[in-house]
Amino acid sequence: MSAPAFRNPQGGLVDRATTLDFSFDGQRYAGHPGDTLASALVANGVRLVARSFKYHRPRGILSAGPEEPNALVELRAGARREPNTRATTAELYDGLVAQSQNRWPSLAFDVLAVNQLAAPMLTAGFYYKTFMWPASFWEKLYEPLIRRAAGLGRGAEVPDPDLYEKATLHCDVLVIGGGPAGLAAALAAGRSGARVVLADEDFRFGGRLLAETHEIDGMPGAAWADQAVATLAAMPEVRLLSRTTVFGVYDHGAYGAVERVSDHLAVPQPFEPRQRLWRIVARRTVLAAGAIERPLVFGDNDRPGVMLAGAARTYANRFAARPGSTAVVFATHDDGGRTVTDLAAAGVSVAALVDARTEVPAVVRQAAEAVEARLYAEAVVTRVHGRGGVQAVDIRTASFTTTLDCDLVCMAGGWSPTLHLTSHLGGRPAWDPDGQAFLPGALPSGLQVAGAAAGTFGLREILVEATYAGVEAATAAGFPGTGVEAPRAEREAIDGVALWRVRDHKGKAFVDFQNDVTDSDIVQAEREAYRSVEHMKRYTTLGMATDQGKTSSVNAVGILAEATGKPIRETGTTTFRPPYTPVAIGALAGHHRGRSFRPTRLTAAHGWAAAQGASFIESGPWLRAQWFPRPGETDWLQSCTREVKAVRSAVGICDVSTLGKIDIQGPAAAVLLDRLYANTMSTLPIGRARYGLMLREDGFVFDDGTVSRHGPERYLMTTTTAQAGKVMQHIEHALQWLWPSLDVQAVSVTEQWAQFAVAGPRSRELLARITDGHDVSDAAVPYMAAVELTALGGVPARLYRISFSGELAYEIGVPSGFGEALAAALMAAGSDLGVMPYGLEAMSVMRIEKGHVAGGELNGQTTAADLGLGKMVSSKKDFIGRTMAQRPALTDPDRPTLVGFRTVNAADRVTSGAHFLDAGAAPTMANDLGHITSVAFSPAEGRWIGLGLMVRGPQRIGERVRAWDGVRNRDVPIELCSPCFYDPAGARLRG
Amino acid sequence: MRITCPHCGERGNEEFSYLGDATVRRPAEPASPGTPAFDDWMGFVYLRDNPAGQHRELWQHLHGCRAWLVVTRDIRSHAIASVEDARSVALARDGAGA
Amino acid sequence: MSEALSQHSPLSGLPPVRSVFAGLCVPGRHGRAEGPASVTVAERTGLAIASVLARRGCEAQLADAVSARFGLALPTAPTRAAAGDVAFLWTGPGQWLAIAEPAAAAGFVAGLASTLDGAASVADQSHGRGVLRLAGPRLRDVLAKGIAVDLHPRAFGPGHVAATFCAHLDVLLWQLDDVPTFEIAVARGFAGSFWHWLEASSAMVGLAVTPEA
Amino acid sequence: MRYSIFSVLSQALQGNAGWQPAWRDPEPRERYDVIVVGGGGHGLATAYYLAQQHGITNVAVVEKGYVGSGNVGRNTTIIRSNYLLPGNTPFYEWSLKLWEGLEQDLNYNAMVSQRGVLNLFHSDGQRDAYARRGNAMRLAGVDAELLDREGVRRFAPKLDFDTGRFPIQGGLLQRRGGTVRHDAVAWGYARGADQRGVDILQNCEVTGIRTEGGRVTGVETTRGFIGAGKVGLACAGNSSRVAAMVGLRLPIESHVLQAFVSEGVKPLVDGVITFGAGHFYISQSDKGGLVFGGDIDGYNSYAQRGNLPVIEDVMEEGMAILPAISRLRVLRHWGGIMDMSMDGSPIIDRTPIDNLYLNCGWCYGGFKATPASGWCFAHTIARNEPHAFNAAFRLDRFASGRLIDEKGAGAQPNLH
Ligand SMILES: Cc1cc2nc3c(=O)[nH]c(=O)nc-3n(C[C@H](O)[C@H](O)[C@H](O)COP(=O)(O)OP(=O)(O)OC[C@H]3O[C@@H](n4cnc5c(N)ncnc54)[C@H](O)[C@@H]3O)c2cc1C
Ligand SMILES: NC(=O)c1ccc[n+]([C@@H]2O[C@H](COP(=O)([O-])OP(=O)(O)OC[C@H]3O[C@@H](n4cnc5c(N)ncnc54)[C@H](O)[C@@H]3O)[C@@H](O)[C@H]2O)c1
Ligand SMILES: Cc1cc2nc3c(=O)[nH]c(=O)nc-3n(C[C@H](O)[C@H](O)[C@H](O)COP(=O)(O)O)c2cc1C
Ligand SMILES: [Zn+2]
Repeated sequence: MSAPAFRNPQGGLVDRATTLDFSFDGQRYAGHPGDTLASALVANGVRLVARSFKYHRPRGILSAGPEEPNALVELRAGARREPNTRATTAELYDGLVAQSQNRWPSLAFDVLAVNQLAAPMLTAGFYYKTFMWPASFWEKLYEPLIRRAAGLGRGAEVPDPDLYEKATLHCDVLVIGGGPAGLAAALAAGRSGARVVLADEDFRFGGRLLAETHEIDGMPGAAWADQAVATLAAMPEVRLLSRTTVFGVYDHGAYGAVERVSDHLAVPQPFEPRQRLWRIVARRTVLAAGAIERPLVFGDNDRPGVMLAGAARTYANRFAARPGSTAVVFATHDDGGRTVTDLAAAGVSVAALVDARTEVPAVVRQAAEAVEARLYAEAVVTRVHGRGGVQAVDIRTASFTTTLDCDLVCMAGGWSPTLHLTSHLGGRPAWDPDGQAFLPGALPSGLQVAGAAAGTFGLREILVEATYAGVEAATAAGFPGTGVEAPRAEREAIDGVALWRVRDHKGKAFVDFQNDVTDSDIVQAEREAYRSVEHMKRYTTLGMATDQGKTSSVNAVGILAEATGKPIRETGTTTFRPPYTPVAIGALAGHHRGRSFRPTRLTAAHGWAAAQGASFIESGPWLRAQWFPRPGETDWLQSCTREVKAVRSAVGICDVSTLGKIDIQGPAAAVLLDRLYANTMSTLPIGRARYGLMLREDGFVFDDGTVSRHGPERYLMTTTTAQAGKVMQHIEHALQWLWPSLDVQAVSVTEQWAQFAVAGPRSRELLARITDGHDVSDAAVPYMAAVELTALGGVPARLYRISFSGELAYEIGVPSGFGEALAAALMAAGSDLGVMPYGLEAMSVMRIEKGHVAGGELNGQTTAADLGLGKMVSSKKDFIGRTMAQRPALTDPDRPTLVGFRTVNAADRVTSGAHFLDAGAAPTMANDLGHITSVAFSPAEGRWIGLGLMVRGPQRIGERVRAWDGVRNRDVPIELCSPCFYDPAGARLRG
Repeated sequence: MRITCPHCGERGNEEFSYLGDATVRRPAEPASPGTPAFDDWMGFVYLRDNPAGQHRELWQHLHGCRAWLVVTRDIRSHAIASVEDARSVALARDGAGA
Repeated sequence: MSEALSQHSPLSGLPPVRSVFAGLCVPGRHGRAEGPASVTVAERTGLAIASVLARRGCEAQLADAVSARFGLALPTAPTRAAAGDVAFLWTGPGQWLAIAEPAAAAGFVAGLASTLDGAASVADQSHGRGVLRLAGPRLRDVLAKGIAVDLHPRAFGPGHVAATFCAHLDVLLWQLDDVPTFEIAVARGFAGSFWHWLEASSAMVGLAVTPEA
Repeated sequence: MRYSIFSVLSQALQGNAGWQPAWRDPEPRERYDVIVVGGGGHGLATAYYLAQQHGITNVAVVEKGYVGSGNVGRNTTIIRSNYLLPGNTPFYEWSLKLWEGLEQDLNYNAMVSQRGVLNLFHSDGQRDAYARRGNAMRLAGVDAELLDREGVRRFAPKLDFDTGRFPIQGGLLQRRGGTVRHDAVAWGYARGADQRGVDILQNCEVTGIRTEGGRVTGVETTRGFIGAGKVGLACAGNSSRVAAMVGLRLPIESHVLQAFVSEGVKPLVDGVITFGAGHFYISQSDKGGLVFGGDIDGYNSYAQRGNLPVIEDVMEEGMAILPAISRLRVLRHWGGIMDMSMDGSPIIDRTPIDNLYLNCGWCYGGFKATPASGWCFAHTIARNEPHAFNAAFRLDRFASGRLIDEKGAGAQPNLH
């Protein structure tokens, strides 16, 4: 590992005291803290770092910031591999490993570079015009090839080992960008006492001050920045967020930002996240995001060694790294002068300054003379020589052309304000003909722009403008600023002209480097009628790569305007969308990964069920016991059948706490219930429970459950597990919006009560043993009774004589802190009665045997009549859904209607989701008679039975049809029957 | 999007659930299909102005105070002009006085 | 009503009440172990909790009854009013959560129901909510990872209450003092998920579970 | 000019200077036999089939922006015909059949790619609902397979089968489903229609609809009045606004749906995968970007953008099934305005105004419908009566109750 050959011995903002060891494509290099991967590569003389997307052309480093289109690498390895990482923003750390991407077998020799030979065919939109014959070849041949060639880097193969988190941050003033403008604005706002957040994506505050040789208040810019940061850090209400990109603007002062907490480390510190998503809520915002320099468009302007002038100055000044040995500076802007000066000072010999302007200002001329660089005025670079890297350039002046040797070409094409965030809420940038730049148009409310982002390019003016913006923002947020002094700086030369492309250049002139879009692609798109700027973008894919056109979009608009002959103002830009720079998906997910994706809801007796070896199943957020396997049982059906038999023959207990429970009180409670339910509730006596059916306003069934009356003005409503939340909202809507005068109070008490079904011939006996001697006889607690008593030696309990299973059955509820105790007590007290816990499957078998409807039937597409519940629907009152339920199609006698069925052959198995077909009928839509909603193996019947919705099903009872399940290759003869298979007279449940 | 609940203050829209147009009104009387009164029910259950401009709409502060709210919002820009407690609006609507 | 007895179950020979965070909120350290924990947490058990919903047009009558019985002014905004062992927290228009400390828990809900009879509807929630008391210098940073409400002292202080959303579940949050100390109520069924979020979110600064004060 | 490998070659040799415009930029005529309002997929396809199927070529498509500026140019490009209800399935299957021959028909490569659409399920209830749907598809002659965990693993090995909150239990697969390059659909139909004489009028916003004695006579536009024998509205998210010009109130709300694309990476996901315990779908474009989306934001909107809560939900859902995407980056996200109907199904029908026709209510699902929608709308306009494929998409079904509610969500658009 040799010492970096292009690193200057002094100057810059790198810590030479410490050496960081890193590798690129397996080769080891040295860098320092303060370096980016790009600056370290520059310092080590590495010029070729990537291959382009389409033509696989060799590429180097174009920029020194987030706008980088070329220098994308695969950073890190294995589970932490990050494709498409910009070397220009990746902070160097010891042991960093990076690889070039989109090349094979190697960066230097890339087979797909042959694409360049086909380049003339691969122009804008070529793939829309071919690969069409024969049709079948697309999936088989063309597309697989294209897909393999597409994409740049490779994602990781396995889950990400790192942590992410999200947090919300509120402030009075958010300042986006920590260059001179941002720092000045933050200082001004901070002094007012407002809560200020200053975010900068860089790991060091200062912006261009770190890259230029400006002085502020008589100090070097970087030193002034450090001082400003120190001042801000001392303000209690100011929060400094470095390594934090504000990526998106959302409605009403909400901003998305991502903080790269640990990306400058090999692995995050213990318990530290890799990245943190900040949801920033700001009263006012100052956008001080700076400006992005425009490349110049000339022949082979993509060769390694062709660099933005501002970037060259950044490498020279901030990183003390020489981007080349001999430079030619090509400028349309005063920056040309600045660049030759800084490069020469850094030890780069400057062969020439090529300035496209007819009038080259004195400062620039003097700068060139001072470093003995030849000045070509009114001249352009037409072409670069050298494949793997710049070797020479062709220069054309008004009178002659010449060729100069060099290994570095700097492009100073002028600056475009970084206004992306001003467009996120739909604001369109406005063209400023004088400044030859797009400026922020209509702004998001609460946001103002300062500094280069606002098109103010002179440091002196920027500092004044930004200070004022800071005061203004704080004042608007309620913190009037007092006589704040703006920092002072000298005037600087900032004039330039726009040159969208060099005419009659040789070779390919790239506008969008990453997507390999050239000036002629744009011209061709226009020729082919793709002349709206949005069509041009989509047809050529310009601006659609990972850099989102940061360096290309404005040049492209200029070229398109030339081609259409329309002014730039009318041509406009494409739409800037979030994120400003790409954001890791993991950061946006934060904590909510794996099992933490969504909360899990457990019943009070979950621990008890788990101890019983229950197998659990998701039901919405809840986990519910499905069955309780016993030793020796080989599949769920055995367990389930055993549980059913236990209930039917003795007694079983089942946790039904997940059902929604809503406490409803008030003088008008009965009125409300009558309006919510299709059947009448107002006649329900105290101490009784009643089954109820709720419709949606559109007349279809919404939910079912029971209502029990606990007092003159007090009811308890139960809902299905699935709809509990929806029903609560429905009631609140009714009470607050539909009928605001009804004097009713409703509140969910679902979590307060642990409720168990106790079912089976011996259930009364069992209950008597735990209910503290209360009378639970049939006389005291008749069918559909609802009583309050105590259990377990004084625990207040609610006992409901309701039966889902069809057996003599109860539901008993106790405060949920006693849930496990209740279950344990029932099991202990019932051991000699053969008590058995049962799960959802057994419950489902028994309710199907009884023909009770549940999830499969309550699917939002069924009416009361479809479910055989038509007679429940009252005609004496208005209720939600009454009117719409009368529409012809909802009362059509040919609607599929609830029917039961059993298999003809006891050996056959049926499945839900199968459709009803007549015997011998072909499986066609025309023959479709409906579908099967629920199935169960019925121990009572000794065969599979089920429920379904079938056209005229009830009229066809006794007939044989088929359960056709094409996707599971089943076709089973079944016999239609009443949906109630078990004890139709209901003798057992009344027993 | 930030919605200022008149009871709880400003919150993110993740705390709210949306129902829709607050200008449609549930008819006082049931109606039978085919009758003119049924048209009012169509207007309540199915038909919407969906205007490109100010929209009065029902939200519920579901993950907060659970109050239903009437939000007046320009649905082109999302700019919110007002947020009112729905029950108060409903009482005024029904002439019951808030 | 339930808690009347449950609070005294040890004496009355009832089965023990299983607290909401039982098995989760067990004394010890979580996350960063070195240095003092920046956040401490303890479960508040033995509280009596009730939903109080005003009858239509009875807010004034209710406020009188509450101040007469408990000597506190019923909040009409998201705040908490406490006197002695009893506190009323505003949870929504015309809705409150009444919380009695263990000492006053016996018979609290039943008593409340009869005291407020005609002015409000009361529903017992003592077993339905788990309450954690959290404190510490980094607590606001930790809460900010799940709760989007502005808890900065300028925006939120002792006595303030927020019904809000945290890591995809509903919580009720209130501040007790400037330490700062907060209490958070969570639905029983979600206690496990909430606890997991709290552990993960405070790991960075260190979480100490302390025995209940 | 005809596109082929040969045209590409010969142009390459002449420096690509000879390419012809894909469509003309004509001035509006005084009057057209048919004006189609809306230069999205459906409007352009309608014009194309009016000319190709019905020989009606004096047709204009008027578009307020550029063709494809609406949802056709901003959708997640999933095509499938895995519908449950008889009103829908044959229509979407016809659409899929048209996709299968579209590129040759249009002489434009729209990259119709049938790499399969897999709907994951995570519970027994969901499995049965998918079985019901799969069987309904089979009965309608549509391909459908019910996969178990292992089947899913073979189709998409990178999914999370072990650590998920809602474990994957299986999926419903339609192998003929897939994706199509969104822009190419708009451009291909525009070019095809233009070649058959249709005028495509861009930057021409309809600001009013003229009627006389209950029949339509033309449209007011930002480029002046244009007379028309018949007018067909295919304005998707803007349908209510345009219908209001003739006093029609529609069973439609406009909602914003967001979409996302990641940086381009080497192949990671082959077909289209949808998550059953949330609302999430993902595929990988031929350029390497993961294209994905989730639920609508849930509030009415005419702004083509959404907010953070849904963005975060979508990312959480993506991570829930594909944890390997954690370090990949979202490159861009945007929104489109959807015409959400009250039962989640579309309307292609006549209106109470003579010679005015309506095509709307596409919700999330209208891209896959583009060919059949244009085909049926052209038929409905040309013959003044619906084709069997769109017979159920009636405007009066809300009054009659003949709803087509695939989800059973009821009359609340943001639940569909
Ligand atoms: C983010 C997103 C993802 C989606 N994903 C899918 C998917 O994966 N699969 C799927 O099948 N569907 C999907 N869709 C739905 C699908 O894109 C739409 O249903 C379909 O594109 C609508 O038909 P269209 O193409 O004609 O609409 P559009 O392209 O919106 O066309 C309507 C046109 O009418 C124009 N217009 C409106 N008003 C006027 C006026 N007054 N005058 C003139 N012109 C006017 C508009 O400018 C627009 O160009 C998605 C939609 C979105 C937004
Ligand atoms: N010579 C010229 O013509 C010319 C032109 C433009 C700028 N400049 C110089 O550039 C400087 C402009 O000052 P300035 O403060 O306006 O801009 P700046 O470029 O100095 O600072 C902008 C800062 O914003 C940060 N940033 C950008 N987008 C961000 C985001 N979304 N989130 C977080 N951080 C973000 C950048 O990292 C950068 O640090 C002055 O020094 C000026 O002299 C000169
Ligand atoms: C299927 C699909 C893939 C896309 N891929 C990209 C992409 O690779 N790069 C990009 O910048 N935008 C991509 N986009 C987004 C478009 O740039 C654009 O944002 C979208 O079409 C909406 O248009 P608008 O942002 O101009 O409103 C894609 C869009 C779609 C529908
Ligand atoms: Zn609120």
